[in-house]
Amino acid sequence: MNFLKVIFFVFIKDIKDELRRKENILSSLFFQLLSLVLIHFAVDMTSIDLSKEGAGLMWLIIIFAGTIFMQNIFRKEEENGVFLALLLAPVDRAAIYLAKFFVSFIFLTILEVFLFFLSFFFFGAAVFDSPLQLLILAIGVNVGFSALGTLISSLLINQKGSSILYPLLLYPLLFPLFAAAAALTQSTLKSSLAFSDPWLRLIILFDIIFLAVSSMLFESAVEE
Amino acid sequence: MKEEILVECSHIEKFYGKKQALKGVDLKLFANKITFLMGENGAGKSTLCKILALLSKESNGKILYKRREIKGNLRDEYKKVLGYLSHQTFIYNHLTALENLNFFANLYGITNKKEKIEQVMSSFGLTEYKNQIAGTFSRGLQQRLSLARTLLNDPTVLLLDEPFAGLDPSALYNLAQILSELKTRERTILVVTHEIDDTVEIADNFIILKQGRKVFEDTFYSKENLKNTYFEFFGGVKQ
Amino acid sequence: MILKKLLRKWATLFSILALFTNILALLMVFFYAPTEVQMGEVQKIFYYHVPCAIASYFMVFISFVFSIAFLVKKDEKYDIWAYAGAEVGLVFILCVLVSGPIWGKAAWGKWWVWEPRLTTFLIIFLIYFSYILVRIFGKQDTKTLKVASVFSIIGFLDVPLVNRAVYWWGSIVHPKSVSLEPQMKLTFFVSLLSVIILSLSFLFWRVSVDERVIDND
Amino acid sequence: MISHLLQSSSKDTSFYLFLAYILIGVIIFSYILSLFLKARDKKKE
Repeated sequence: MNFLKVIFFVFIKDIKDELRRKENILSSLFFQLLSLVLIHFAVDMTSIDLSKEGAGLMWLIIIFAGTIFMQNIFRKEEENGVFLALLLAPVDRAAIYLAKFFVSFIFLTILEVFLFFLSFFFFGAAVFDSPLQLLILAIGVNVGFSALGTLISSLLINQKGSSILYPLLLYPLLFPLFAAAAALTQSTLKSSLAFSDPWLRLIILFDIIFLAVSSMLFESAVEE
Repeated sequence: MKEEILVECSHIEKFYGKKQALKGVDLKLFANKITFLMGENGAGKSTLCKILALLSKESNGKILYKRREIKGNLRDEYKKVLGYLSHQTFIYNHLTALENLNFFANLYGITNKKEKIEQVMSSFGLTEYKNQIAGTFSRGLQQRLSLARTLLNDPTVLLLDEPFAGLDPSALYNLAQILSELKTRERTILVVTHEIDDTVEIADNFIILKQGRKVFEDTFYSKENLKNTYFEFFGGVKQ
Repeated sequence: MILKKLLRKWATLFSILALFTNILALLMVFFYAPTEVQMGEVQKIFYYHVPCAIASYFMVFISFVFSIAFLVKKDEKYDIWAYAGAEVGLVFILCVLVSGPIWGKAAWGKWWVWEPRLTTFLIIFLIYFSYILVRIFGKQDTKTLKVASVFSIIGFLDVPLVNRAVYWWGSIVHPKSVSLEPQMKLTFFVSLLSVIILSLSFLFWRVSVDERVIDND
Repeated sequence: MISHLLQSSSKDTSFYLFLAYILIGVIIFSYILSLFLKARDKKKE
């Protein structure tokens, strides 16, 4: 079965299932609003200054909201043991991984756009000063975040204590990505996103390495 | 003419850490035949069935499909003609019956998809439930959808792991009839079960596994004969 | 499975070797190596702090290599080595994370300074502690071994990226390795050798003690 | 003694030197102990 077609079929099925199931996407979107309100009371924050610590705070919320979504990306395969049916089919397993990766990527980007809008509305974050820059940065971060998030989610299918283990395994690995994201958010407001910026190159390197390695490892990770 | 062997596995072993689930099992599945694989729980029946379905990797030993070892791109070719059914239904609860069948038909790259889906749905009485969410189906209905899904790619090798578990008598009889009709047209069917009931009548030959070893293999004469042989190994009350 | 007798032989050999070299190294550190002029005696922590860091990278690399071997060959004996490598590596990471702040306290008066090298080791500790958690959660079933191996691989690949990010993030730089006098160099070489041998003896010993290693009668 | 240990910024650095080596020793020997215990459990098996 042709590789791209398989990715497309699994992708479409997942999107249909996620939209009909709604629990994952709604709970992560809601979580973002919840975190902003909590932070407002916790640190008495009335405005988010993206050029200072506000940026790091935003990415922190995105890590947690993204986790809520990506942790359950294989939940539909756990019901009725459907994951076995995917392994049975004569398809390349990297294609299944990449389809799930694109689903996480799309929804993660939606989460981020929503969060940027919320932070603008509630805290006047200077999101619209350079929206395009932020979007490019978000896409760069989402690739790495979804690549690892999807792989670790697949590792923990039907595993005991998976909901506890998931953040513990994922977060230490994401440190370089989110250090770069926080640093770049602060700098994108002043100067434009230059390719020569070492942080940007770190993000791109991170994305390439973990997308490639994950799709290779997915095959051996899921085999019984 | 000598019956054609579709699937053969030789000296299959499987280790789980120090425990050895399969201790060198040889098995032949003949065309147009239903083989029953029986044994107590933990004899390694399901493990062997999963290995035949390439869902689990054997520690050592070989599997042959039409006398060629299943390796490299033969894996995909074998998977195209493979059907596997277990007590799990492999159904997406949030998709409708049609969406489920459509997805798997796409995955298997079935050419005349529309007719094929219509055909399996009608043969299992699912047409009227076509647009209903699969999660709302009864156990029997889900079993029928699951069987319909398995037969989508017209498999020549059909592996069924405890297919009769949890079915009411009429569904049981129904399934047994379907299987006996299916075995024609160059198909081979393997049924893994640990119960001896009326469904055994449809068997052509049967194999008994005990603690990961094949202890008996023979053609099927009668339910009595099978029961006595079975109890010989598992110390039940003799008829 | 690996022959237990052979392993036991290697473990005892390396343990005896480690005992002597470490005693020699400690003697040299406290009595032979001259005290460094600016930092004073506390600089002598360097002789074990840095070798422990090198040993943990070495052990973690072993775990990385054997994890790949396990995924490719699917033979459990590689997994035993991968687990041992990560566990021994974690022990030496702990040594680094203990001796580092003490040196920091003497040098900068604060117990923890978010300077690049120590922060890197803190994150490596988080990664490999999660590795051990995976093992603890899943006990011995085969899926857990796969999860641990995959995690060991991506964890190892993450380390250089963590390193880069930390260096660009951090402002305070690690005390530059001050130019070492010849005796200092010799002491450092002996202590490095002794720590590496100690890590290898732990590795062989840990593998021989793993319950999956059967006695070859 | 503990409070002295935690806040003292005095320059008697040799104290920290011994503290560091003692703690490293504690970690190394507790691991050796755990290996012994594991070996003993295995022999009992």
